[in-house]
Amino acid sequence: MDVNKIREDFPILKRKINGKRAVYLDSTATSQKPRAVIDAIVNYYENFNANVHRGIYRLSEEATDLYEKSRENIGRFIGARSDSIVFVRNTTEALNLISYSYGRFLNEGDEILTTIMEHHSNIVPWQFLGRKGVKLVFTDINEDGTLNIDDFINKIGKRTKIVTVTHVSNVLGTINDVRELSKIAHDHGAIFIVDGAQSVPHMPVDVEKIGADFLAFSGHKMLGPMGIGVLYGKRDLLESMDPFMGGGEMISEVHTYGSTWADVPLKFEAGTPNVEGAVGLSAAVDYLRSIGMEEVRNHEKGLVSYSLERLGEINEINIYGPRDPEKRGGVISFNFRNIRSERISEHLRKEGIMIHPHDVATILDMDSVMVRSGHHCAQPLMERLNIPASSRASFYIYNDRDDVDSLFDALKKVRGVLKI
Amino acid sequence: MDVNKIREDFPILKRKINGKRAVYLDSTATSQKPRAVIDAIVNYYENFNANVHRGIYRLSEEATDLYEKSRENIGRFIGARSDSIVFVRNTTEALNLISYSYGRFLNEGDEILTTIMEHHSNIVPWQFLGRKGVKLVFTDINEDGTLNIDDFINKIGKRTKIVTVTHVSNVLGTINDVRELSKIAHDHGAIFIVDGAQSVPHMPVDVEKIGADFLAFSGHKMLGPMGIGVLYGKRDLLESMDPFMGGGEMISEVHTYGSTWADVPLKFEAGTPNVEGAVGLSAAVDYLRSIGMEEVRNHEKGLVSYSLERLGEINEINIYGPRDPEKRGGVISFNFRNIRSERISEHLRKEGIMIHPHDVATILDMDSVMVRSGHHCAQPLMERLNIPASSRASFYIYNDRDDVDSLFDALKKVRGVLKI
Amino acid sequence: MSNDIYMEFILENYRNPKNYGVMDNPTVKKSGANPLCGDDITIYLKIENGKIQDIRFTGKGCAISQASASILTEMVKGKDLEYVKSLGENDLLSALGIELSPARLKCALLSYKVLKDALSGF
Amino acid sequence: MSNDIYMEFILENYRNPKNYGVMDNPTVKKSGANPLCGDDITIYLKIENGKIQDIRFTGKGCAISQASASILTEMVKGKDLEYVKSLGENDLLSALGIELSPARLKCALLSYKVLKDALSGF
Ligand SMILES: Cc1ncc(COP(=O)(O)O)c(C=O)c1O
Ligand SMILES: Cc1ncc(COP(=O)(O)O)c(C=O)c1O
Repeated sequence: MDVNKIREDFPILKRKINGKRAVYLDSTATSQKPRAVIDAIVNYYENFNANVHRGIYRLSEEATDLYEKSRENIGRFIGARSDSIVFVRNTTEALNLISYSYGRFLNEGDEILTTIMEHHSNIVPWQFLGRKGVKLVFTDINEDGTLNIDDFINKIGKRTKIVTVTHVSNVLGTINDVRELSKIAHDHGAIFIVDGAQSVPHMPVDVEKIGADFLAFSGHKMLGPMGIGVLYGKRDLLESMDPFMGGGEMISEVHTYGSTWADVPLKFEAGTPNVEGAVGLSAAVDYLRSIGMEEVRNHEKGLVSYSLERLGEINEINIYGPRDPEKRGGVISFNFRNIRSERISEHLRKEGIMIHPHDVATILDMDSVMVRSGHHCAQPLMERLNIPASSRASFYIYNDRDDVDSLFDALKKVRGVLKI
Repeated sequence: MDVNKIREDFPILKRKINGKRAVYLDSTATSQKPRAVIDAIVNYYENFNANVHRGIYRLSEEATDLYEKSRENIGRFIGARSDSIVFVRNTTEALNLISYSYGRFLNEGDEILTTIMEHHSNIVPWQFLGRKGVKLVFTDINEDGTLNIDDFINKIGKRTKIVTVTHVSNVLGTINDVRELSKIAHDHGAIFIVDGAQSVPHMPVDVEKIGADFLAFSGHKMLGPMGIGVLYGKRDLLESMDPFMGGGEMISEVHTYGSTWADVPLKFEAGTPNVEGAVGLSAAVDYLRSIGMEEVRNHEKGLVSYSLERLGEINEINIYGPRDPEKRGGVISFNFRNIRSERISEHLRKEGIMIHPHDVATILDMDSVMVRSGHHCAQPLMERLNIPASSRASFYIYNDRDDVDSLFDALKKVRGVLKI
Repeated sequence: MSNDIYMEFILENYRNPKNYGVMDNPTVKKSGANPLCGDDITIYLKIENGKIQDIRFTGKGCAISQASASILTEMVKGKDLEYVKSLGENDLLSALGIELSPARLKCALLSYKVLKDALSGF
Repeated sequence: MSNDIYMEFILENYRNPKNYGVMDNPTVKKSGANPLCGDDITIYLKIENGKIQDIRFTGKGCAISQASASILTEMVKGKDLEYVKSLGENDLLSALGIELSPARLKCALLSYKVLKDALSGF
C-alpha cells in the first residue's frame, strides 16, 4: 500500500494550514474524500441527474440504474444482497429507524442490552423506548477497555429482545467479538444489531460472518459523501416491520382512507432519495476495494503499533483501551496524566488529568495537527472512565508514519506552551 | 432574464440524447444543477471538509462556519431566522418530523385537515397518526382545480388541530391562497403547515407573510444537491416538541439513565449532518437570488401562457388545473382525451383518456423531450380526477419557448406513432 | 429486436387484443397491478387435462402492457401446463420482439407475472 | 489582540485563578456547563447595596474557560450592579486580550453566561 500515492488522490491533503502540511487525524469523526468520489458526484450532476424509479425517459432510467447499481455494489461490499440494503442519512438514522420500526415489537418490561462504550447514536434511540417501559441495560468494560463478557452474560436474559453493540469503539478503539456476541444474543432469542460506523470503513466486514441481523454505517466515514448511510437488515425482519417515514417512493397505493407499502427496501426510503450520495458512496467502496480492506486494516494496525512505540517516549500520556494492536482499530484516545509539576490546576489534578484536552487540541492545531477533543459522543463511557474528556487521534489510509511523528512532535510542545 | 445565458450554467443541458438537444421538462420531480452548485460541493470537499460543531481545529471550525452560514442564508431566503431552520433530507422527512414530534400533542378524535391535491408526502405521515385515533380529513377541489374554500370552511372545526396544505400542487399547478387558509386555521386554533416543495423553488416565499407555523421544502427541487431539505418551524413550537431522532449532535447530556437535548435547531439534527448539502443548497439560493424570485415566477408564468396558447392547436389534449396563469405554477398535467378515432382501446375510452401517459412519455422521449407520466405521487387526486395517470411537463429557469415548441412538436407525433 | 417499440405487431395487439374479455366459471382467476403506472390486469384460465384449454384477460394500461398480455395469451392457449410453466420472461420478451427500457419492461411483464401467479397452485 | 492565546496573562490566571473557591451564604449561586467540552462553572455572589461585594467561582475546564472566569471575577468585584449588567461579551473578550476561534469562544464565555444568568433576578 503506497500512502504517498494515496495522499495524491485526496485534494484536501494538499491544503496548507498555517503554512504547514495538513495532518488530518480525525477520520473517526469524518473521512476525507478522494478525487474519484468527488468526480463521481460531479459526473452524476453533469450527466445523469434525475429523479429515480418513476421516470419513463432515458435520463431518469439512467439515474435509477446508477442508484440501484450503487445499492448492489455497496451490498456486495458487506456480503449482502441489494434488497437488504436501505439507504439512510447516516448511522444515526439507521439506528433510529430500527428503534422506531422494530421497537414496535417491544413491550413494557422488555430489555435492550448494549455496552457502556457506545456512541450516543446507539444509546439515545433506545432510551426513547423507555417511554413504553423498555429498559436499556449497559454491559461494563474491563480495566483494559475490552468488553466484560462475564457481565454481558450476566445481563442477558429472557427479557432481552435486542442486543446492540458497536463493532469498534470510537474512543477505546476496542474491536468487539461481534460474532461471539451474536451467538449469545441469538441463543437468548434476541436480535443482534451491529453499529458498524467504525468497522465497515476500516476492516473487512461480512454480515453473515459477524451474525448481524442489522448493521448500520455512514458513508462519510468511509470516503463517501455526507448525507448517505446504510442500514443492512435481514429481509424477513425488514419485511415484518412497519415503515419508518411515510411519503413518496415507499408506497404501493395511497388512498384517502389508508395506504399500502412498497416492497423492501423501498418501503423504508421515503421521499426523493439521495442518489448523489449513493453514487458517491459506491465510488468510495470501489476505491476501498481497489486497496483491499485487509490492507486498510493492516496499515492502520501498523500505525497504531508505531504510535504505541513512540508513546513510550512521552510517559506523561496515558491512553485508553487495549494495548494490543490486534484488538484495536486505528483510534487512540489519550490524556496527559502523569506530569510532575506544581503548576497543574487543582481540579484537573483531582480528575486525574493534567491538561484539558481542549488545550491539547488547540496547541496541536498550531502545528496543523488535527485531533478531536471532547467526549466523542460517548458521555456514558467518559463517566465510566471518570474523565471529563479526552484527546483522540485516528488514522486512515492517507495517514503515514510522518503523521504520527508530527503528532508526537506537537505533543511534546504542549507543556512548553502552557509553561507547565 | 436571459435563458440562454442561464442554460450555459447547467452542464447537463449540453448533453445530447439520441443526438438531440435535451429538453428537460421534469423540474417538478427534481431540478438540474448549475455549475455554481457543483463547484460549491467540489470546493467544500477539496478545501473544508470536516465534521462540524465539535472540532477544535481550524478545518472543523471552518466547516462549522460554512454550515451555520448556509443555515442563515437559507433562512433569509424565506424570511426566517437561522435558529428556526432545521436541516433534513427532503420535504418528506420534514413532514414526518412534524408528524412524529408534534403529533405527540394530538389525541384520539383530533383531526388533521388537508386537501385532496396533496403529494403522498403530505398524506402518509398523517395517516400514521390514525394508529392513535387521529382522523385525516380531505378538502375537495372545484372543477377548475382550485381549492374548494367552502368545503375547507365546512370541514375545519374544534377538533382540527393541524391544517396542512401544499402551497403549489405538483399536478394541477394550483397556487393555494395559503395566507387566507392560515388565517382560517389560526382562527380555529389549529397550527398551519405549508408544503413548500413546489413554491419555494419557483416564487418569492416569506414565512411571515404566508402565516406558516411550519414550512417544508427540498433542496434538490431548487437547484441544490440531493439529500438536503429544510423544515422551518416557529421557535416556540420547535421548542415545545420532543426530538424526532436521537444520537450525536442533538443532545446536551447523555447518561445511562437518560438524556437532555440540545437547543433548537440542533435538537432535531441527529448524527453527522449533511454539510455538503447545506453548502450546496446555500449556493443554489445565491444563484436563485441573483436572478430574483419575482423574475423566476414571471418567467414560468410566461412559459405557461405560451403553452396554453399552443395547446389551442391540439384540441385532443385536455389539461388539469386552473387556466389562469396567475393562479398556477409552471406545471402542466394533461391527457389525450378527445381523439375521434375508432382505434382507441376500449378501456382507455371508458376512462376518458385515449392514450396512456406512459406511451406519451416514451414517444416524447424519442425526441429527447422529458416529461413525467404516472400518478405523480398524488393517487388520491388521480382518483378524484377519475384518471389512472397523466403526463406532466414542468418548467424552470433553464426552459424557454423552444422547449415548449419541442414539447408540442413531439406531442403532435404521438398519434402518428401509435397509428390512431 | 426492434428499436421501434410501437411497431405494427405491437400496435395491432394493442388495438385488437386477442382473448380480451371476461370468462365465466374459470378454473382460476388472478389479478395484478403496477400501482406506479395505474396498470392492472386480470387473467382467467380454464384448465383441463393438464392443458390451458382457454384463457382470457381484462385490464387497462399502456400499449406495451396490453399488447404484451394479448401476445402472452396467444402463446399459452391450448398448451400443456408443463410447457407454460417452463416459459421464462425472455420467451415473452422475444415474442414481443422489441427492445424495452427497464421502466417499460415492468409494463411488458405484468401479464407474465399475473399468469405465473395464477399457475402457482398447479 | 494577541494571536498567542496562551500568553502569560492567560496562563497566570489559569494556574493561579483569582477568587477561586466556595462561598458560604452567597446572595446567589449559579452553575452552568458546556456539555460538549465537559466544562462547568459555578459562580457565587454576595450582593449588597446594589454592589457586588464579593464573588467566587469553582469549576473545571480548559485553560481558557478557567482564566476567563478568573479575569471576569476581577472585572466585576466591588462594582455596581448597573455597571456589571452593562458589560457585554466584548468587554470580557477585550480584557482577555486574545483572538479566539468560535469553538474556544464558547469556553471563554461560559463564565460570562453564568454570571448574566445569576444576575437576571436583580
Ligand atoms: C408538493 C410536493 N410535496 C412533497 C414532495 C416530496 O418532496 P421530496 O421527495 O423531496 O421529499 C414533492 C416532490 O415530489 C412535491 O411536489
Ligand atoms: C461508533 C459510532 N457509532 C455511530 C456514529 C454516528 O455516526 P453518524 O454521525 O454518521 O450518524 C459514530 C460516529 O460519530 C460512531 O463512531
